[in-house]
Amino acid sequence: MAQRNPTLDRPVAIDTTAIRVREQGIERRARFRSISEPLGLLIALVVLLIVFSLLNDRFLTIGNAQNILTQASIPLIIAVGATLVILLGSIDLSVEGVMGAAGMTWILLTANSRGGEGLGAWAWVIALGVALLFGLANGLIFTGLKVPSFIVTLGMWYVGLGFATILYGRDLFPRLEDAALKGWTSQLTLGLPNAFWLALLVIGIGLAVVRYTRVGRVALAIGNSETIARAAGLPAFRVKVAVFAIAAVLSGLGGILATIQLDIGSPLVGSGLLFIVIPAVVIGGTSLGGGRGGILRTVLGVFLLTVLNNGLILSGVDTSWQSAVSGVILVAAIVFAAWSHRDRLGVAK
Amino acid sequence: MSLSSQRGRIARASAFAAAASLALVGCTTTAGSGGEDAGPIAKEDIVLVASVINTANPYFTANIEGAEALAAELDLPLEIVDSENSSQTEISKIQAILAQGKKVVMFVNTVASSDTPTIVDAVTRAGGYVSIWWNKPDEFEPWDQSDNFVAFQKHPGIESGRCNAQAIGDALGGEGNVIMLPGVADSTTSQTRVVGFKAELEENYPGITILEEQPSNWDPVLANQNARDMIAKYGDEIDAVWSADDGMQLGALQAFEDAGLLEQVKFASDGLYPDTVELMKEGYGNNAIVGETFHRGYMASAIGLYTAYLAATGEIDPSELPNEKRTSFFDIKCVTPDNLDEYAQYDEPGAAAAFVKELIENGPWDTEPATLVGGGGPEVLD
Amino acid sequence: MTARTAADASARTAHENEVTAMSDTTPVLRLSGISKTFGMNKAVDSVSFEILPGEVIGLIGENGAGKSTLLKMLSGNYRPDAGTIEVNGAPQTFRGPADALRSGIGVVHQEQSLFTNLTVAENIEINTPAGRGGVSRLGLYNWRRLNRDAARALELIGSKLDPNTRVSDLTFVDRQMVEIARAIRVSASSHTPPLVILDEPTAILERTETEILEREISKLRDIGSVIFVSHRLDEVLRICDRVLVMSNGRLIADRRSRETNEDELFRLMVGREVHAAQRARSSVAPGTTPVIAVSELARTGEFADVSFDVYPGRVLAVLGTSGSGRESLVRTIFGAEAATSGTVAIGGDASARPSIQRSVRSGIGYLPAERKTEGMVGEMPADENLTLTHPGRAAVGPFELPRRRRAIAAEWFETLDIRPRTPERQLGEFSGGNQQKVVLAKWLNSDELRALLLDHPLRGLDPGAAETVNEQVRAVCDAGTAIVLIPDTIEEALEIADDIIVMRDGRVSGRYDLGHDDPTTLDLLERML
Amino acid sequence: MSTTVTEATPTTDAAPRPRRRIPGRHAWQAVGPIVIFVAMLVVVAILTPAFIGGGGLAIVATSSAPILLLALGQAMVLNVGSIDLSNAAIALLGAILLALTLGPVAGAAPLVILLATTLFGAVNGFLVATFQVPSFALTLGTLGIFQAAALVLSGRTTVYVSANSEVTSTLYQTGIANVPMTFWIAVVFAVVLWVMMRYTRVGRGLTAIGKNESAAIFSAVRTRSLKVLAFALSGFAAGLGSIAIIAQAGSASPSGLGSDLLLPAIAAALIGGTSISGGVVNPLAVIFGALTVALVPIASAAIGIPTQAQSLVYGVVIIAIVALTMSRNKSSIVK
Repeated sequence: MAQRNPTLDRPVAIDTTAIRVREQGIERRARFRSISEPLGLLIALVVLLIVFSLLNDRFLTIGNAQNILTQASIPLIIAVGATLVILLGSIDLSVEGVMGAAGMTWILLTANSRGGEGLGAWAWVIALGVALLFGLANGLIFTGLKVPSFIVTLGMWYVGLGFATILYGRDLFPRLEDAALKGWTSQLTLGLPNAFWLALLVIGIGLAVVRYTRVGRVALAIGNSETIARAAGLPAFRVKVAVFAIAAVLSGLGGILATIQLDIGSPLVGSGLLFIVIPAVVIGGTSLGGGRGGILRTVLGVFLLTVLNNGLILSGVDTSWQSAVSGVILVAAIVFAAWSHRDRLGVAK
Repeated sequence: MSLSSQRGRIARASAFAAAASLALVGCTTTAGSGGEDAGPIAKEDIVLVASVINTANPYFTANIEGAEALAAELDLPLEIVDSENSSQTEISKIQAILAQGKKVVMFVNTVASSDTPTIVDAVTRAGGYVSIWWNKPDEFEPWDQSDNFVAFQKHPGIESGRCNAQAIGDALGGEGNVIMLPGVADSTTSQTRVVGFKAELEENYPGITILEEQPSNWDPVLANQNARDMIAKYGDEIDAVWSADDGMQLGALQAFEDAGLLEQVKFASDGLYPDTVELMKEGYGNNAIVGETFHRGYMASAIGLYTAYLAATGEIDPSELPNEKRTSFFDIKCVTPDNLDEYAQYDEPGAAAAFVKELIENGPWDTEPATLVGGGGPEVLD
Repeated sequence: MTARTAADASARTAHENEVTAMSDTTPVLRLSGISKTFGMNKAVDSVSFEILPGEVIGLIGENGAGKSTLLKMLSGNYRPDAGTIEVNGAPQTFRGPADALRSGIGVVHQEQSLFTNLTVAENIEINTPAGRGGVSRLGLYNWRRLNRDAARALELIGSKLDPNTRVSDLTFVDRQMVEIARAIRVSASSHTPPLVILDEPTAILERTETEILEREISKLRDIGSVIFVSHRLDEVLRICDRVLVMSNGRLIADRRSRETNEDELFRLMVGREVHAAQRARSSVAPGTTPVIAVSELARTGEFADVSFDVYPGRVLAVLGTSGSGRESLVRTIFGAEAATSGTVAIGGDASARPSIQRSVRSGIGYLPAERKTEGMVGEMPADENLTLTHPGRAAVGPFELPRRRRAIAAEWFETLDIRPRTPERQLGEFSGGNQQKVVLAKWLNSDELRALLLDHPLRGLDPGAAETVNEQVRAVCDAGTAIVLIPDTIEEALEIADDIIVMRDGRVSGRYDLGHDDPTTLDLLERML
Repeated sequence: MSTTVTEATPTTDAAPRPRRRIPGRHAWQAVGPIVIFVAMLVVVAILTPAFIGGGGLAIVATSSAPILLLALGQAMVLNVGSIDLSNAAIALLGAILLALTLGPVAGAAPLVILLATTLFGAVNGFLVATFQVPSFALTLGTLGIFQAAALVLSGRTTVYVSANSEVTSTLYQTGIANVPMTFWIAVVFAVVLWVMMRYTRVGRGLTAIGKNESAAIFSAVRTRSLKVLAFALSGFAAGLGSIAIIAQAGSASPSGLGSDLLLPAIAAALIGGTSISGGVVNPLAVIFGALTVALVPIASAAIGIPTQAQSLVYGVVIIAIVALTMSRNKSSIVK
């Protein structure tokens, strides 16, 4: 049939053992890396726990553990959404705006000190619906108009704050008057704060979305290479919009919980959260370039930051220096995590 | 290099140059109006301006309310500046209003002390009149500037701190531990309150220990978090909580309620927000709130604007005023659950309008409950 | 007539019932008068041909001949302006890649199109429609089903990969198998014979890997048909039953493999004869200082104890399989990877820590195998790429004069016949061969180039382009530059090298000075394995 | 290719494509920010003629100066594919240092501060380049450190320039066309950067890093030094920013003027056509990005948009502007 190259007429027995052995080495290294990174983070977290408990024996008490869990809950919930967005290779800066908008919508529709009966469950639906609209707007403008997500969500942050400010009007802080909900977030069920149970549920759903749904898998694919994803005919448009919608709904949920936790409605209810959530995702090792990372790592990142914050206060570090200490620890942690990845050809963004 | 792209480059460059020079020419030809103009302003030319730090806080919305009441009473147009928590935005927006050539009478609740010189300078150049509230550099006194910087006004922070300290000291019977939640660390308003609070404890309540200070940036959310961490740190050692304003106190209260400690902890703070009034009335948390200071945002803006208005219309001559009427401290009232009812009248609907009427009648320095109690220089511990 | 040959050929291995089916001679694919125009450019000009079940067709042509455009129409990425595509006798209009897949046409792209962060199974199944029989229902994944279906597709092509492995953990050949499994995935479940299009699958495979792939391709013959696109003419002849030659958008020849040879195909493609210039070889004159002297160089996990010298005006080819560590060796010499021990001396100046900066300052150049990611800045104009390392007279102090830069670029474009002559265009828009020439010119623009390290310089180039690059390398070499070459094939080494070293498992397993040694392909191959 | 990433399209076998130069697309990239700025001005002028008549433009230019300076520094960092979240904190720290030192060392103080802030930036760059950590996380960490330094050095209070304030204040009080020198310094800095990006080896190297860092490494571009340089430039720009802040306010405090410049400066850089993923920057267009960012809140107040809606309008306008000025093609990937 086909003309054969004379020199190769004799069948050559190919011994690929050497190649295989080397490849297994690469494989092992790759696996080690995927484990070592969260492991480094875990070690950092444990070290922090040990240091802080040595500095203050109140640190390692059940009360403080519950406190930390309560404080971590809202960042955890929002960080699940932020992780999904960052896995796409995009970013969502609108967190605080959406929190304000959803939180304000919710409290004004729930029994509050400004009056009104409250819509009960509908308040949740409508508030999360508002958040969803923000998410859809983020996703559609980003995907449809091809405006970088950084700028779309930055703008949407202001839009959310503006929306909340308009709702707030010129009145008093609306105080929560629904007795069943007052303090709900930090009340304990089976020893854990309610908000943390909710966070666990969201984390669980988040993990399932990444592992078991088309949206999650296609999001990973897009994060890996959008060019290939499009060439393969994957529904990139829909998935991107869906991910932004999910993230915004989770921000909205965070906004409602923050409002419950604070007991009053404020457009600025989310203040400072963006700079906990995104660093947590990044420290967790989810790549800002997309496609690499995961929700469990983000959970570690959130705990690292929450524990750091709590521990600095408990160990009595001078307040002026707290941001410096946490900055130094942050830098040390990421340098430590990146140490084994250093390479002459390493490209860091 | 192909001709077409060369041409493209030239086109681009020239478009750039054209646009840039357009902008420049715009600057050169349009700028330069609004020089010095110290004389009185005809009433019909005046625009009232009230500048607030943000619009998502009851105190600042009350500022706006007072400005609106005064504008209605004087029948003058009013513009509101929302600084959106940013010094830059504040200054830019104020300058934008000045740029329209209006004769402004202005009240500014400054975002940061360091904004004051810039704002005063801009208003002076535009021939307007301004009263600054709450924050200014200590050495930047109105009498060293011009008549256009009519007055700097505030409620004394030391007095506020002392008032709160007394309430907490008495409620604890002179013995116990207190945590403090100051505002933004570098705010003089917060700092003077802290100074007053500490001085009062030291002088009259030596049995009370300050466990810790956690600046909480005037932010209820941060105050809530910090309070949670303090609860974890000190548990039931905490007997009282002081906050530099009621917003932060609202956040702290919820943290203690969640921890089930509300019944045994006493709170004191500054501002007596209407939200706080409600809580005190209902005896929230075993009468948790033991002390407050009373002052109202609408009073501040009305006093500030009216002082500037009087200067603008020539009814007062700032250069002839004594120093305490240029840098002025207005009375605040110590409020306890017992005398709470006396202040309910100031939160009735129409209270702002009523205050404004009295203000116009009695002048800026003699209107109850915010009468002039001191001034003439930076606030110092007496 | 062609049909008969193909049927005969496949009958040897096909099942009985399939033979019956094939004797219907309904072509798997029939193209009639397919055309596609971009602007003024007629990329594909009324191409017609048929492929029968079980047939392996070779498709060759120079870059720009229209192969890619044709394939993109078959894969549903482009729609033809004119003509019809029939699959298994039914006319088809592909609205997108999914349509093409559904009708049984699967493409294995030349650049791998796998999601490295997903598993093998997902990559294989990613395009299967949701819902009925799909792996996801209502947006939910059924991993068991996913893995089972993927395993079945892998089994069909005789691969034993674990569907649950992450692609990033796979070797290159294994990834290629995943691509093929994905290409036949749809037809595997619908039991229609698939048509697999392999777009230069061997371009970056090593010899041994190519062997594995060739075996896999012949297995595909049992279940469907194949279009095989390659620049390696020997391979095409070895693997394919029939070869189609494209030039300027037209199908200009249809040859049975056994009735043609490499020279004819080359002539058809390029339009001229092969320049069969054999190098005159000599041994190194005694006393010559080596340009690069590598001494007991090692890098943990890659290679160890490697020593050799490279002399001016000589080509040293380094042979080895993908596990031999030869790429890493060359990158270590250049300074891109860190050496664990040993030294590299450049012009007698030895260093234990070679760095890219030092190498380049000493007159070394390196042409990376990964041209797009390492060799060039695709979004930067060609002229800026060209002067990025050695600006020559374009640099005046810290400044760079655009006019002079363009002049330098224009000269190189002329010298190396880089087309089109638009140096201000982004380099990414040039064809592979021309890109490679610009990357080469980037190093040649040095006033004192002493050695050039070439890592698979001909990878992905069509024979015509490969020949010009090769000629240029020879010219540089003859002008006194030392060359270290990692060739794609043993033949390439034998053709151009003066010295050959063979590596196996990170160590030197053979040395030849072609001035007096005359190793055969088989000798070299045995040293490699 | 502003703010888009075009993944390399396989061209090995592609026909040499006809030059797809949609007329004006390139020009629009450069001129877009200017056109948008001018268009907005026209709208404002029609709605509120007094704004333009009263020197509104000069005010916009004045308040854009610190934003512009930080945006230029940020643009340099964005151009190499990184981000500097700490530059506003560096500017604030620099302002506090300047306020503290102007008294004792007078005219030398600005130089000392520029040196210090440049060094801060360089340290950021050094850490990013050497340890190969994501700049986003790293500069977030150093942001905390700079903030704390500002808090501690200022003694948690407003620091006033005690003496020699004329060294800096003249920069604010004198000007050309009623626009203070602080703005013109920023413009000159932009022009210098533009020349650097366009006509120097360093500029070429920076762009190469932004577009393809691996290829830059293999082309012997000094990628590490250049990254350090990009961050150092950001620090230098922040230093100029701190001079502008002191010139305007005569004092500095950890939460005062300049404490909220990070996001406006990033927005200004992006509106000025800088690509968030690197490799595309035009410092001259960034000028108009900064002017636009400064114009929006001022204009929305001037044309009488209700106070509480202004933040909403700001957000919408920022998105709309970028949507309008961005050039994009069908195959480009936007992240």
